[in-house]
Amino acid sequence: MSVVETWIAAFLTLCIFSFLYRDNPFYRFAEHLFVGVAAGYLLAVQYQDVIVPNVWMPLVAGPHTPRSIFLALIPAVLGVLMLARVWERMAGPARWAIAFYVGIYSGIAVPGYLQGQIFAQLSDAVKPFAPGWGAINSALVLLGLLTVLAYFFFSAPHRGIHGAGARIGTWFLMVAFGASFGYTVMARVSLLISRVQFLLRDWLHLIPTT
Amino acid sequence: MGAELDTRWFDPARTNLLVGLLLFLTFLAINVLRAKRGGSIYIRPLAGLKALDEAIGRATEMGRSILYMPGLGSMEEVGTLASITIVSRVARKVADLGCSMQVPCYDPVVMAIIDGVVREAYLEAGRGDEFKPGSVHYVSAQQFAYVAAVSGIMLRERPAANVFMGSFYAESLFLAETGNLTGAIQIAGCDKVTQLPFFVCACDYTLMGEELFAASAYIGREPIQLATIAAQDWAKALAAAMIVAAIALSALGHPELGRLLHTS
Amino acid sequence: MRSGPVILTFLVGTALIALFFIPHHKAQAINAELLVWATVIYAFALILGSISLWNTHARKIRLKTEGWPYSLVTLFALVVVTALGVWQGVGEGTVVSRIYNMVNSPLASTMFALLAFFIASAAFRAFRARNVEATLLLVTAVLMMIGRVSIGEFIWKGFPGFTEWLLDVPNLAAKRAIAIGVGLGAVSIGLKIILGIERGYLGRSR
Amino acid sequence: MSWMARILAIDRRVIFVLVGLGTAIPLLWPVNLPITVTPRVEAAYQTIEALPAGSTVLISMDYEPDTMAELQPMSIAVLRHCFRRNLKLIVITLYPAGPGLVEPALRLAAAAEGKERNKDYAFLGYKSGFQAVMIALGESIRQQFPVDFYKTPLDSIPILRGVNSYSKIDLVINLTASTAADYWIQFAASRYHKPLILGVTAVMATDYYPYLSSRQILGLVGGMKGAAEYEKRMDIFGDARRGMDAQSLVHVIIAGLVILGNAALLTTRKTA
Repeated sequence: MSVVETWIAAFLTLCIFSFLYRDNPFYRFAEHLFVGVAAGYLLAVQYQDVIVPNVWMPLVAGPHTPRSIFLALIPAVLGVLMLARVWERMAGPARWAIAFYVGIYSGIAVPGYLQGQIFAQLSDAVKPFAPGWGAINSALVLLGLLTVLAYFFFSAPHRGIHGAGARIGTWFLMVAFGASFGYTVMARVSLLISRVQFLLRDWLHLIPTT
Repeated sequence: MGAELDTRWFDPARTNLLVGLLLFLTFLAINVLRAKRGGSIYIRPLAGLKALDEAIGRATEMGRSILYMPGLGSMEEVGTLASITIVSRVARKVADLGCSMQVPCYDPVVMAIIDGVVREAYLEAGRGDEFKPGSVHYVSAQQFAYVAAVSGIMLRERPAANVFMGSFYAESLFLAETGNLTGAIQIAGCDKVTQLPFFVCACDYTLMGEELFAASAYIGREPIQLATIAAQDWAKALAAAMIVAAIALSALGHPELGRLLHTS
Repeated sequence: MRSGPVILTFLVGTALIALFFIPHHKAQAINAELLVWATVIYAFALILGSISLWNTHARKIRLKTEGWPYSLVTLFALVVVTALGVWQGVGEGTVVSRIYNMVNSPLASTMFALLAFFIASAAFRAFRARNVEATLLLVTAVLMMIGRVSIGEFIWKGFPGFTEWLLDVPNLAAKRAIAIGVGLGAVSIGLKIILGIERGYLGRSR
Repeated sequence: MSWMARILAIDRRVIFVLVGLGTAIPLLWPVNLPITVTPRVEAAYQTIEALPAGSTVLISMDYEPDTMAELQPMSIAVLRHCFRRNLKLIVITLYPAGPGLVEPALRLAAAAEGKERNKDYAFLGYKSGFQAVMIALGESIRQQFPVDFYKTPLDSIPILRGVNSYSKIDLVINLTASTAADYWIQFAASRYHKPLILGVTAVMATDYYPYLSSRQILGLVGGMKGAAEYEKRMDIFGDARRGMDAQSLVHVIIAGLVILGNAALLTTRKTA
């Protein structure tokens, strides 16, 4: 990065760090600039990567065949219906575009989660117990799995055996959350280290490059 | 060399998934019929949703608004679909009490959907004119630009309650910790396991994983919706039983059941 | 008027579920085409979203609500970056990609870095041994934190191994159970929407 | 308010200052906390150490700025080790934003070990296609990379003369934060039977332990801690060891705060 770019990046970095003290004009400026540039960037990306190849080319500029025009027209019409929501009375027709969109992603989700979440975890969970001492760990994993499932049971109150199982389940949950929390600290601190290195080395040249 | 064009009308490797789907549909059908015939369906209380009711009431008394964040998932994330079903019930409660709700959105399609949902809720509650256009608004489809803007809203507009419902990622801690600073009551529901520890630590109530999906049925209390939760429980019991059976059988030298669950 | 869209959701949803099970190349071609259509709708929705963003900030400026000058920054950036991006593109070497690397990258990575501070303040406030569950949470988190840095290894040789055990046994068990539950919840909500049991997304809470 | 109660109600900005100092101080004035080299990192080190001088190594650095903190110091340490062993390096990246990181890392490592571009290493730059590139390298490197990152044709680069596919490569090293690792295992190791070393982020490392025990990979460097161990093994003091000092300090600060908070809670509960 050139010197000017480094100074701009350093200024914006400090604007965000100032949020730790409290909400202030520098943070507010950086926030509003961030939202504006991000919105413009994403809009331009969608225009270049989606609108031009899938709407502009087949319908206007590019080579047309009746089939390509028809295939490009349907999504374009649904898209325009979505866009028409700008005017309140067009909220009704826009429901067709919403229904199509929700239908697509519900239809993807049902088999997708069935395979990727349910069956993938089940086929992992049914692996035979590890030999020797490992069997204790396998038993603990099974116990944890069953008790956490018991905790998530909706149609039975947490009472009696089911209640005891659910209680053990919460202990497994808490240990799992504690482990996951502690495990994440290093990744977050790494990000802070690289920002502080950017300020101390690239901007202020206080740390030698290795 | 042209790749071999697949002309099969069914992928046999996915038979087990089809069986699973049909089983679930059967559980769903049985329970929905049970509900239609007036069978009462018990569902254990969810503390987070009781707190949500109270939070809406308190916000109304204090004349302050509710901040509802539908998550940073696009429609590919089912947590987002769950959040939409939840906000449709929350909006109705908010409209009934004449409270105000702001919904900053990450995904533009979700914004269009929720805008329609909230507008409709106010109409149904007979307060069509009280709906503030722009209360459901797009902020940014970039993760941390969204976080920067919503943190600003939390600190400057001081909503009485922050409601996080949907798929959240690394930003969950940023939003929940900033919200905690403002003293607002915070209720979260998230399906992303890695983010649950942060919501549990920084929010007053947290709906964990599957509880996010059950929430919309809870708030609405419609019998048919509760029936779908019962269907989920039946499937869960079946899954637990199959795991135990498969492990026991494979220990006795018959790993077939386990292999049935294998997916390509 | 309302039942039309619900039927469309049913047809499209069922089609997508069926296409999951049909490897036939013509079927997969339809599948791919439908997904392209969804991305086109998203693109138009993003334009709608950007108009919503414009209105939010234009309203602040018009009504001179507190902090309206900042909204000028957002609208200016939005117009400039959109115009440049549409005109010149956003790839490597374009003006927009330089702006993005100079503005959004440092802002995003610094926002991300703030999490290191928030994880500390959240830990200090939330990790209080009020009951058995809270104690388990904080003890595990502290052991995991210490075990993953060189100091932990210095205190006890077996610390890294123990932290891996925490991930391989209790964490795995709970994660797996939650994943199964989420999977069931997802399938349930997907089917409810496709079958028309759940119509909240069309603005009908009943 | 008793001393203990004041701790419980501490302003979070005091905690922020502590975390900020805990990060900045070790970066400016290294504390050089003790680091023990774990077997997985030692295995990676020995694999490179065992290569005879002049062997050719293919290094694919598939990561982007967001995981730079963990992987950039690791790359520099591994590159310096290869240079110190007088190995011939062919470096590529499968990520569009890769060159922006790989190129400076190569320049730093080469300068530190007195090595020259084209004589000791060649940087072929970025090529899209992910798995397709990995497979194609089995047939012909030139077909995938007709020219190097600096637009010089491969044939005029000394160390690439006679090297046109995996057959001439003695070791593959993949430094990545993504699923590229899985594909390198599948293609380089399983299909073309090339020895493979992995360098990944801390979050991913545990997922690849099984591949090490099954010898599909010969060494595994995980996260900033792994990179710090590699630096210690190389006897150099890079960003990883500075970073690990900061990590240790901040982790101890957070753990200490939690313990302090609970100590305060216990005493106030007793007196209350």
